[in-house]
Formats: sequence, structure tokens, C-alpha cells
Amino acid sequence: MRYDEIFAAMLKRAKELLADGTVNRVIGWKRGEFSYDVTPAVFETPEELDAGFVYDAFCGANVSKYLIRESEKPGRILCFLKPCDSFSFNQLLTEHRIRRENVYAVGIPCEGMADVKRIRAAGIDGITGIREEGERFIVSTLYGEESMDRREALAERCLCCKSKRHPVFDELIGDEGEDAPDDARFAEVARLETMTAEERFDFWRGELSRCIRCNACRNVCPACTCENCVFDNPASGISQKAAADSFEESMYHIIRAFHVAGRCTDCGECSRVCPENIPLHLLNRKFIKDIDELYGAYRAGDKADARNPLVNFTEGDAEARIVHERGKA
Amino acid sequence: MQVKEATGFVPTIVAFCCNWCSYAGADLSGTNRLSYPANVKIIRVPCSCRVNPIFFLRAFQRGADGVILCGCHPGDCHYTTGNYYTRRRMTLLFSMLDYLGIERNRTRVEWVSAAEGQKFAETMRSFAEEIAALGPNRRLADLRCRKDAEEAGITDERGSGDAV
Amino acid sequence: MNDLKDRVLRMSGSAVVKCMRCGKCSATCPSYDEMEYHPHEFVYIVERGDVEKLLSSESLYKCLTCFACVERCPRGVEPAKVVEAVRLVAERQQGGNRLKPDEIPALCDPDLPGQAIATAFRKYAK
Amino acid sequence: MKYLPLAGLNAFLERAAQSRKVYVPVDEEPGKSSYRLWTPGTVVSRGLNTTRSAKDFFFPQTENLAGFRIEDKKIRVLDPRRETEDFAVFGVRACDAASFGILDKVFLSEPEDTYYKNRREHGLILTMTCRRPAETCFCSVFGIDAANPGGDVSFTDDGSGWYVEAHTEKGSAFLSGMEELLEDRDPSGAEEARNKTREIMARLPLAGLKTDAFGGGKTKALFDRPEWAELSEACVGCGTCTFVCPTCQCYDIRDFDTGREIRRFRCWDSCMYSDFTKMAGGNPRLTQKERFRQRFMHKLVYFPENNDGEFGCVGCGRCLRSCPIHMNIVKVMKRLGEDDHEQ
Amino acid sequence: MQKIGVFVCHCGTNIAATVDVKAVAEALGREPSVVVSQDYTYMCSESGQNLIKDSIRDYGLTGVVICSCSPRMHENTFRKAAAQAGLNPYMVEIANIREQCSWIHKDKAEATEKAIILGRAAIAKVQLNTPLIAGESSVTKRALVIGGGIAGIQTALDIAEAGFPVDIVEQKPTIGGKMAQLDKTFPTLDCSACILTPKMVECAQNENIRILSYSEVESVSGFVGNFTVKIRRKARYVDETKCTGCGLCTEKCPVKKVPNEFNLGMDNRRAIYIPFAQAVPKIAVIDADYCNMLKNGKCGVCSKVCTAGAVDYKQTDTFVEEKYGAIVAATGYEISDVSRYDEYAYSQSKDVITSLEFERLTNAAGPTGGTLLRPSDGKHPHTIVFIQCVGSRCTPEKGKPYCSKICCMYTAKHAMLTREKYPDTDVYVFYIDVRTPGKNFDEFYRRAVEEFGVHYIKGAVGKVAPRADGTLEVQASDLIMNEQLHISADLVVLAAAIEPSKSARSLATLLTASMDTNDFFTEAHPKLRPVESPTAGVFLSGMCQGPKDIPETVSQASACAAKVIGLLSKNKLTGNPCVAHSDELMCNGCSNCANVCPYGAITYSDKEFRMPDRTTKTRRVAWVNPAVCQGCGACTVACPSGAMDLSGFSNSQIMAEVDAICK
Repeated sequence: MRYDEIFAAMLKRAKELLADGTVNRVIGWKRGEFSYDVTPAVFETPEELDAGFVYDAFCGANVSKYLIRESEKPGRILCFLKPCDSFSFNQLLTEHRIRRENVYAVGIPCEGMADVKRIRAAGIDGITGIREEGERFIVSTLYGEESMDRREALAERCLCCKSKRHPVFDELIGDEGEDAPDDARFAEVARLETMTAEERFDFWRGELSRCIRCNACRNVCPACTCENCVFDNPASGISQKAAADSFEESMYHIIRAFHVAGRCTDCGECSRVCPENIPLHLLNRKFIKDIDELYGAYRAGDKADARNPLVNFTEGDAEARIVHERGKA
Repeated sequence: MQVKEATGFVPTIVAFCCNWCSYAGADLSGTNRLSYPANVKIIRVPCSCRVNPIFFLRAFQRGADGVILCGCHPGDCHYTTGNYYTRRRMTLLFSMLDYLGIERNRTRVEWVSAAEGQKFAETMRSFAEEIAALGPNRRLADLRCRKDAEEAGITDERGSGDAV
Repeated sequence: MNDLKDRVLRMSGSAVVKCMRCGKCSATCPSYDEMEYHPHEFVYIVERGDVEKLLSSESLYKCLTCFACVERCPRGVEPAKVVEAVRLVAERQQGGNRLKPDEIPALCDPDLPGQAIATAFRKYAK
Repeated sequence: MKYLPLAGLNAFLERAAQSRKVYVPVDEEPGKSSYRLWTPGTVVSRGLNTTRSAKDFFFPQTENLAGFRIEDKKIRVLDPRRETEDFAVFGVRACDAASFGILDKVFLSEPEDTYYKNRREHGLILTMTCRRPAETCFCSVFGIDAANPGGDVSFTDDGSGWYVEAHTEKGSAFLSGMEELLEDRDPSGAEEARNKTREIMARLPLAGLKTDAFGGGKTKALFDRPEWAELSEACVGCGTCTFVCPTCQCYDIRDFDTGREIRRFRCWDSCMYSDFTKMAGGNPRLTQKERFRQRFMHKLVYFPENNDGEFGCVGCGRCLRSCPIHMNIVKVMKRLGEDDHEQ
Repeated sequence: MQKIGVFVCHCGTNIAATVDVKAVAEALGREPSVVVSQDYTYMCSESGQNLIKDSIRDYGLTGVVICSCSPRMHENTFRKAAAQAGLNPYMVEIANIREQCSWIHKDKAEATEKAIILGRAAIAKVQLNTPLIAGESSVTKRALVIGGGIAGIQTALDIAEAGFPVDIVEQKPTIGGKMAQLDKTFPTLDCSACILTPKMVECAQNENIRILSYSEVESVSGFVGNFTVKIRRKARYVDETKCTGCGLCTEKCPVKKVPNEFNLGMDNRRAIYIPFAQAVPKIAVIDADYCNMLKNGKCGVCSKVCTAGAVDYKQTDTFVEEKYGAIVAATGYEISDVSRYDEYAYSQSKDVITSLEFERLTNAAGPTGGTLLRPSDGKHPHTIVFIQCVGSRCTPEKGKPYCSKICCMYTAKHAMLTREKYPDTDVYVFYIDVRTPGKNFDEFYRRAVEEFGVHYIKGAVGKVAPRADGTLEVQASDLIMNEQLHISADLVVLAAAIEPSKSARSLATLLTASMDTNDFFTEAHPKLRPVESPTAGVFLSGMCQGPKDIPETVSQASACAAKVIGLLSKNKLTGNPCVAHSDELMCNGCSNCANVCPYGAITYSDKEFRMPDRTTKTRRVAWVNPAVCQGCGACTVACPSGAMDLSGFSNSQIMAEVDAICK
């Protein structure tokens, strides 16, 4: 389905569900200044929907985390979930973070989400408008019109999409999609694994040293929903407001990845929002790959009552020395 | 007996031991006068599953060169299942440290029962030798906390504000 | 010796150490009476590392590969696969290459079609 | 007027680097640049602006303030301050250059922040005009001229080189030893380049942003506006906007025990964080709405109120680019300024 | 800041020979917050303890660090001493400078330096100690035994004998279990019913025992000493208080072809029935699946013939809720399904039977009245083949990985009894190993071979093929003769693997008791706490914990009863104060902690919180029951927000130790 067709169906359904009283609010995406800067927003009336609601290739933001707060409010809220978002939503249900009865979930198809950073990386700047024409994006800029291959503009997570399927929904727009094979998704992790320890160290130091500890990755992450994060809690003994040195840079990212291990749905939001373009998803994906390889394939958010692999075990699990015994590095 | 390299490097080693098996195993190696390096210092925890990955990082931050965790053999946990969770957590943590390019041999998990005084001493000896061979922890160190860095005048670029 | 054993284990993928010596494989074997070494003995002899003993036995060729023993074995040892692996070792050992590439020039007859040489090589080389 | 041709840049920087550390913008990856220490071979970015601002050199993210050493049962205080080496930051745009005016008002007013002052005194700001402003630029809204960036020395870009002009004594002193690396050119070329920039600035999509609804004295009119709820609704409470901002200057002071001494250091804080302004009695800003409002009220109302009408924003557009959910000061100004709510 | 006293023990020369104790005391005395630091020859002696007590009083100490032997030796001694001096016992920490220092190092300087560091770590920890008070809870003096087989019966009788009320919940209409179905018992060959039925009757007569037969556990809540259990009493359609057990109804009932489960379906019973003559309680029950009256309202014969007026077709399931201090799982075992092994032709021939069926065929109350007859044609079998290890000792794909333990012995019994009663019968036993550890067991097996001429053949049976003439061709290998045998048998008896009762898994979930991969209940410790489940207050009796024979089952049942009696004799339970606790303000309610808790100590509830902005918010938060928590700390690591912490081994305490060691 094309985005304009999906959007038309979403708008129609949102109005119907508001009108028949199934829901009293709609969470979706709101148009911005430049066609790429949409903001998640809650709409309460058909007029508000008409004025600002949008769904297109720039609606990458995962709205599932907002439902923690929204589902506590009176009435039911309609949410539109892309496949990625629905995995996150389901994981949050597993962790009892969302009141399911207060949410009406409509699964929507996703044809891949563009990342404006990738358009800029292609040397296109001064972007004032973007439209899709078949497999190309036509970008109008202050300095003339440019065009680029749609795929070139897609976010990394969409280039190796994990699934077009919605593990949870009340209804669907369009046909249900399928899981994608995982090989492409782990290729970059596998490449890093084949490097020597020195190379890996240099790679990660290079990446993590750019971290400014703005917490965007954490705060946008649908798995990071702690009432009070250990890094904000002075009583935890590890709270930090800024990384004072390279150790603290690593510490933050190791602990964050560990805390979401087995719960991360690989929605890729952490990497999308990083102002320093640190490939944070490669940390989370490493845990996913390890878990799959060591404890059997597991997908956080696939089943609502699943036990995550870190709170589970089998008697025959590999010993930690398996890490030491891996190919020489 | 401290393991020293020619350079005189004496690593700092933290050993977390569960109260029921490994701590008792350590006591037994003492009772049997089986020596192991003095730079290994033991912290008693009720169960290996009490050990948070944060404790490992904390030890490295504060100057440890190696951290080892010892617990009951799988299936023998005093709390039935604790060490099974430990095993998964530590496997994943070690794998992540390895992925970040930190020497994988700086961390270890070893199952030592209350009867294995000999094994405890041998494990500590081999671990201490391994860490001594690896040299000081640099990749996961907090320079502010390292005595040697201060003495050598090494500072991290961060904090000085001289680089961004 | 252990080299042979390793080859058999690798080729069969069988874990002979799992055998608890119940003999159910032999009990179920339709070729039992034809065999000098019976399925359970195959497993045991391979485990002991005496593969040579088996290589020279005709029993190798009596196994019908009906897999009844594989099906019935309570320990998942898969005796038929062990037999099969020993048989392959035996076959691969039968002579080396009967023709080596450097022997060919001397044998070449100018009238001999090139294709015949290729065919012969394929036939006599293992 | 002095002119530095494109081809002469490396020689110029090499000379400059003999007397001080020189930081230049470098393309780390396509479309993204950062300041790096210049060393021979460093390629200077021709892109517009760095992800982080030049503020970082003068007000670093973390900075040691003091130390304490416990010796037996006594405490000794240590002073880690030392004079900063001279340094220069090259390629600072008009927006970032203007941010120093704002930071100075905060840090150099009594009592002076000696840590900041130290860096200001030893840091040289080499500015550059903009040839290709982005859609997110709106410095002109705050009266900043991208064609006339100021600083200690300005570099006016005409595409094949720069017209170089010193604006301060520090700047003149810096240039004085480098005459032979510069050519003499007619200043009309500089004006032509400036006009080109100004022409683009005028047609930027955000050029028409209105500031009338904001400024000193608008607290009452704006503080309780219902729109804050809707504007802050999607805010995830991260500190990205504040950390890339060239004018945000809030910090926290923390202690770290190294085992041998306690280090007291300051580090950036963000008004977007839930523990910002948390005090013994609680926190006056309880929800994200209030924290969000604080940031924009500070930039648009409180700061001008205390600083002769000068806004606390320089329109660099960094927050527009980096906000995870694309909420930003422009959307706030448009939403709150679109109707006339003034009493 | 604490006011800490440091006490360095010489332990004679055990410590002092290698560690410069004066130097340690002096160095630690310089640490901030240490107000007194002393050394003494034997800290654990009375005068040593007095030194500590006096210092606590004189210096107003709030924390004590003792540098001495392992805390596993004298932690309690020093805690008691501190308590006597008015200091909370949990404000004492031990630095182990003997086992982990002086005894393993030779260099005095090195050992002294290490002792100082260990002392500093203990000081750093005690800085963060808080006084802990062990919680107390009451004990309901009543036990629940789930399962009324020999294990449950023995446990219940022992508990009742000690004076505590016990309820037995049995899912079948009568207690007695598998043992009631057995004929003779090895190795004494006494009659199973003769030794079991008196115990069943005793249960019925003991006023401390209440039998809830035809009942199942519906739900369990609470914790050790304070369980609340809801029990479903299935409708019997016969009023228990009225039925006299005369059995008239079971003779008059017109529905005659109901497979009789007591005889494993080898004969029939009526739709209203009493399972067997010695059933306890001896009360009829209507099988709703077969009763015409219940199915279509046509019949009512039993009601008409019942002189007591006990039949009540309108009966429905009822529920009993009761409080218990202890729960015993005695759910027993079942025979695993052997029809999956096609080669043994169990589902093809009536003459291939399981050993339990063989028991019924030789039992006087069985379908044949105790005469051994082939199920197919009722003729005497002349050749009987017993096959061992059917489904036991297999890979998990093929069956059970464990040895069922009892088969070797009961097969010897069957073989022996057959040969004794029918000397004209040839009996073959195909075995892999004959396992007879136990008192008089091997002697028993040898008698079968030596006195009774049973043919024991080492080897397995590969195939059992029914032939047209009604015989069974058994193809087997004789591993000693190295030949393949073909035996024409009349009856084949399979020693089927035993497996835990199917109901055990769901019960384990209700009890939050853990199970192994085979669905046997896990014991708290395999050697040292074999009759307790890791879940406090839940005990294990009999086969539900693992395969065992009758004498073992009875011993374990009594051991289990002893543990229960020990618990019920207490008026109060004192907990270990080093337990986990959750900070409600930080808890996310994600359930990670509950998932890893081996004791089911963590429960969740929705709680209303007043938010800083004066609104209220309802959140799901964890609560750790201190009476159930054993203090392992698994939850503290599973918790991502750090809401969960462990008293006595808190995050900050452990990190303080780390810091002190790495300094």
C-alpha cells in the first residue's frame, strides 16, 4: 500500500472510532515545518485530525512508549502501530506498563521510514519539502530541486526490517505482513565480531567518545521505562549527568544495553535520535544475536506473556567461558 | 606471594564468592593452607546471582585489573536456581565486553563447591597469572581512580575541556 | 587408530559414548545372523577405537541400512550411521588413485582422443 | 582588505597552530561535522555548522572545580585550576559567535566565573560567513547577520577564499604575524559576498518568524497559556536540545570519590531533566510541561527581561535538527505567537 | 557517619604469626569514623567478647568490625555479643583475615597489607549497614497433604499422631493410591493390601485427620505458616454423610460396561461404584460420564434402591477454604504410556501388558480373581517374557532419561511368584542391568534366579510380533552368548517407566514450588534438605520427588512429617532479616523480579501514589514477603530500575567493599 492510501484509511478509521465512541483520543503523528519533522501528538477531534494528522515516510517515531502515560488517562485511546511499534507495545504489555483495556490498537503497514539525516548525508541541504514519486524522493531545497533513490534515504533499521507483522492489534489496515529473515539484520554485528579486539576497541571508542550524554537514546527507548533510571538516581551509586571520562561513556552504554537485553525489540529508535550518529542499535543487536545463538531464537514483544531470556534458564545453558573460547581475537 | 611481572605490576583482583559454596571453598583452601596470590580479595555475597554487572564495571572503574565470580556448581545452588541466572547474565555481559574490545580474559566465572578448596586456590592462581600477563586494565579503566595513571600524569581528554 | 575413530565419529555424527549396551539395536537387526560383528558391537568397537577390526569384516556389507536400529535405539546412538561411516572409510581406503596425473604423458597415444583420457582419469582416480 | 585564498588555508592554519591549538570543523561523515584539533593534513569542512556548538571550548561538558584529599581524619582542599593554553576556534558562524555575548552575560557578570573567564581570555574566535544557510537557520530573527559574524577575526567567504578582518585587539595581534600569507583585495568583493548571503537569508522559510509576542515583560501573558500542554506533550525529556544549544549554560556540581581524593566537578545540566532544580523541599517544576516551558520562557522571556531585551536564542537551528521528536523553539514561537493573546 | 570499633584477633598465633595484628589495628584506627581499634589474642573467648561489649558501651559504637576467622565460624558469636551490649547484631561485619589471609600467605608484610585492605572493606561496608530486625509471623497449626497414596497417608498419620490436624486431599474417590493396586511387595512378599488397608482405616479413624477425597486443590495463597488453600470437592452425587457403603446401588445399576480403572480397564464396573472393597471412605460415587440419569434424566435406579437416601443427582462441585501452616505434596506417580513403542506391540496385542496390569492379573481382587490368565483368551500362559527399562534410561526424545528404580525388583518378584505358583511356566527377563541396591534386594533377585529358575538374559528385546496362532514372537539379543533369540511367548510384560502424576505440574505452579525437567518436584537441597521444597512451608513426600520404592517412600513420608511437625510446633517464625525489599516509588511493576524468585516471595498489587504534582496515579508494584524471601538476591539484578535491593548485602554496601578493595 502506498502511504497516501494508508493515510486515507487511517484518517477515515480514526474519525469513525472517535464518532462511535470507541475511543476519545487518537495518538499519531503531526505535520511539522518542513515535511520531515513530524511530532507524535494526541488528537481529540476530527478537526484536529484534519489540521495536523499525517502518516508518511517520515513517521519513524515509535509512539508505543507514550501509551504508558496515555493509557492511564480516562477513556480509550486509538493508536496506530507500525510493525516495529507493535513489538514494543507488546513488550510493554508483557511488563504490565500499559493498560491494554484503555488502548485500541490499529496495525498499519510500513513501507520503510526515511531518515532526514541520510538525505542530508547525500549532500542535499536546505530541505524545504519532500515528496515520494515511485521509488524516488523528490526533495525541494533552497538551492533547487534534487531527487534521490528512496532506498538510499531509508533508516538503517528499515534496510534490514525485522518484520512487517504486527504481533498484537485490535484491527489491521491493509494485509498482514511477514517476518523477514534475520541474516541482514546481524551482518554488521557479525562484521564487528570478526575484527580483532583492538579493532573493536578502537571502533567503539571512536563511536562512544562522541556521546554527549543527552539521554535521547534512553528517553526515546520504549524499553527504558523505569520510573527512575539508575543513572538519575544518586542512591544507585552510578548516577551521572555527564560522562566525565571514557569509562563513564562506556559504562552508561553497557548498562543501558544490559538493562534492555531480552526486552529490546530492536526498533532502532536509539540510533535514529542520537545527535552524534552513534550506532547504538549495534549494542542491543549484539545482545539479541547472542541470545538467539545461545538460548534459542527469541524476539522481545512477539508474545505478550513471554519470559525474557534473562529471567529464564535451562540446565544445559552454555557456560560463560564460551565467550573466552570463541575464535581468537 | 603476589604475581608480579618483570615490570613489578601487581594486578588488583576482585573475587565475588557466594556464601554457601565458593566462600566456603575459599575458607577450605585456607584451612588446608593452599596459597593463592594476596592480590586476590574476596567479597562475600549470598549467591552468585546477587552480583550485578554493575559491580563488575564498578570494580574495573575503581582500579581492578580482573574480576572473577565464583558460585555453586549449576544444579547445586543453595537457592536452587540462582546460578543459572548468573550464568546467563555473565555470559552476556562478558560477550558484550568482548564486543567492545575489552580483553575477555579480565572476567571469569568459575563454579567452586564448598569441598573444592584445592580448585579455589588453583583457580585464583591461574586467574591472577592471566591478569598479570594481560597487564594493567586500560580499556575499561577510569583514569581518575588509577594510582598509576596519576603517578604517570596520564589524564583523560574529557574533563579538561581541551577537546570536544 | 584414533584418527580412524575420529573420522568415523565425524562422518557418522554419532555419539557412541551414549550407548548403554542394551543391545536393542542387535535385537532388532534383520541381518543379525549374517553378521560377524553385530550393530552393538560396531558401536562398542568404534568406541574402543578398534576400527581396523571392522574394516576387514564382511559385516560391513551385510548391513541393509534399514535404520531399524536407529529407530529403536533408546539412547539416540544411531548404530546404522556408525556402520555406514565405517563402510565409507573402508571404501575410501581401497587403493589410492590408480592413475596419477604425472603418469599420463607416458601413457598417451597420439591417436587417443582427449575425451578418452579425461574419462579414464575420472574412472581411475578417487 | 586582506584575503586568504582557498589554497592558502593550510599554510595559514599551520602558522596559527605554531602558537596555539587550533580547532577546525571536520566532516566526520557525510552531512555531519565536528570540531577537531587541527594537525597537518586535517581537511576543513565546507559544511554549514557543527553538530555541537563552539560553546564547548569555553564551557566544557565537565570541568573540575576543586578537590579534597582525606589524610587520616583531616581534609585538605586542592585547587586544580591552571592557566589554559592559548587556542583558536576556526569557522565559527555568526550564530555561535553571537552566543558568546549571551554566555558572557551569564558567566562574566559578578561574581565572575573564573573557569570560563580563563578560557575566554585564552581562546580566539575566528568566525566565518555562511554561504549556504539551511532551512533550519533563523539567526536573522534575532538580529544576527550571518554575513557579518564578528568574533576576534572574521572570514568572509566568497567561494574561492576569505576576506579576513580583525575585530578585536586579540584578533589583530593574531593576524599581525601572518601578513605574508594573506593577499590584498578590494573590499567590494567582500560586500558582494555578504549581499549574496543576505539575499539567501531573506528567503529562508523561517525568516519571517515573529518575536513580538516574546521578550521582557511577557511572563504574565505567556506563562499560563494552555498551548504549553500540547506543545510539551511529546517531549521525551532528554537533554539533546540543551546540549547542542550554543547558549544553554546550566550546570550541576557533583562530587566523585576516586579512592584517593574527592573531585568536585561541574557538568552540564538540562532544564529538561526531572531532577533539574530539585531541592531538599522538592522540585518547583513537577511535570515535563513545566520543564519544557522553562526552557523556552528562559530563552524568550526571562533572559531578555534581565538583559535589555536580548533574546537567549541565536537561531542556529541545531535543536530543530536534533530533537528526537522534532519539537523546537520555532514550533513554540509559531504556536504561541500565532494569535494575539496580549492583554 | 558511624562510630566504628575495630577488633583484631590474633587467634593465638593462627593470625598473629603471619599478620602484624598491631599494625592492622593501628592502620584501621586511622580510618575516618573508626573511634577505637584494638587487638586481642582470642576475640571469640569470653574476655574477648567482653572487650567488644565494653567498647560498644564505652564508646557508644554504632558499628563493629572484627578482623578474625571466617564469618562462617563466628559471625553468630559476635552478633550475639553485640546484641548483649545493646547494638543491633546486624551492625557487625567480619573481615576474614585467617582463612582468607594469614593461613594462605607466608610473607608477613604482604599478609598484613591484605589484612588492612580486608579490614577497610569491612569498615566501608559497615558504614552503610542499617540495624535489621527479623520479622515474625504466626503459624497456623494445620497441615495439608495433597495426595492420599501411601506417602500421603504415612505423612498425615505421623503429623496427626503428633497432635496436629491434617487434611488429605485426594483426587480419586478413595485414598490408597497405587499401593492399593499392588499384589505383593518386595522383598518380603507380604500382601500389599494387608499392610496398607490398616493404615487407610487408621486415617479414617484418626480424629486429627480429615479426608477430602474426590477433591482437588483449586488455589493457594499465602506463605509458610500462613497458607490459604481453596479445595474443590467434586460432585459425587452421593451424600457422604448418608451413604453407608452397603454397595447395593453398585449391584443394581443397569450401566454395566464402564471400564474399571482400578483394574486398569481389564474388567468393568457400574456407573455408580465403590472403587474397591477396602476403599476409604467407603462411599459410592456416580460416574457422570456414564450415568443415564445424569446424562439424559432416564433411570434413577440407584436412588430407588438406596435405603439411606444418599443419592443426590443435583449435587454440584463445592469449595472448601482452609488455612494451613504447611503443605505436603504427595502426588505420586503414573505409568508412562508404552503404546508409543510400536516394537513392543502394546496396542496391537492384549497379551502385551504393563507390570501394573500384571499386578492386577495376579491379585485375588483383580479381574481374574488372582489366577494368572492371558487377557486375550483367558488361558494359562506357559512362556512369559519380562522386558525391562521400557521407556526408562532413554534420551529425552525416546522416553525418560532416568532409571525408574523399582522395576528390577518388582520384576524379580513377578518372575519369582509366577514360577512359584506355576512351575510349568518358562519365565524370561530381558535386562540391561539388574539394579538391586537395598536391604535384602540382591538376595531376593538371586533367589529368583537360583531357587526359582527364572531365565535372566542380558540384552534387549528388539521386537514383539503377534502371530496368527495367538503367540507373541519375541526377537531379542543375548549379549553374552552374542546371538539373536526368537522366543515364542504367551505373555509379554513391560516394565514401563514411571512418571510423575500429570497433575503435579499445575500443582507446582499453584504452590510456586519448582520442578525439574521431568516434572519431579525439586528438593531444597538434594542432600541436606531432601524432603523440603525450596518454597518455604512446602514439603515433599514420596514419588513426586523422584522414583522410590515403598520402604523409601514411607521413610521419606515420615521424614517429611517430622519437618512439618517441627514447623507446626513453632508459635512464631522468625525470618532472616537479610531479605529483599522493593522501593515502591521506583518499582515499574514489570515482573522481572517475580520471574526469577525461586520462592514465589514476590507479589504485585496496584497501589495509589500521590504524585509530586498532587495528582494520584495507580501503579503496579512489587512486594516481597519477608517471611518467604530467603535472601538470594536474584531479583535485585533482574530489576532494571534498582528498586529491588537486599538488606545486609545492598548494592551500595557491595560497591563500597569493591571501592575499598580497589583503592
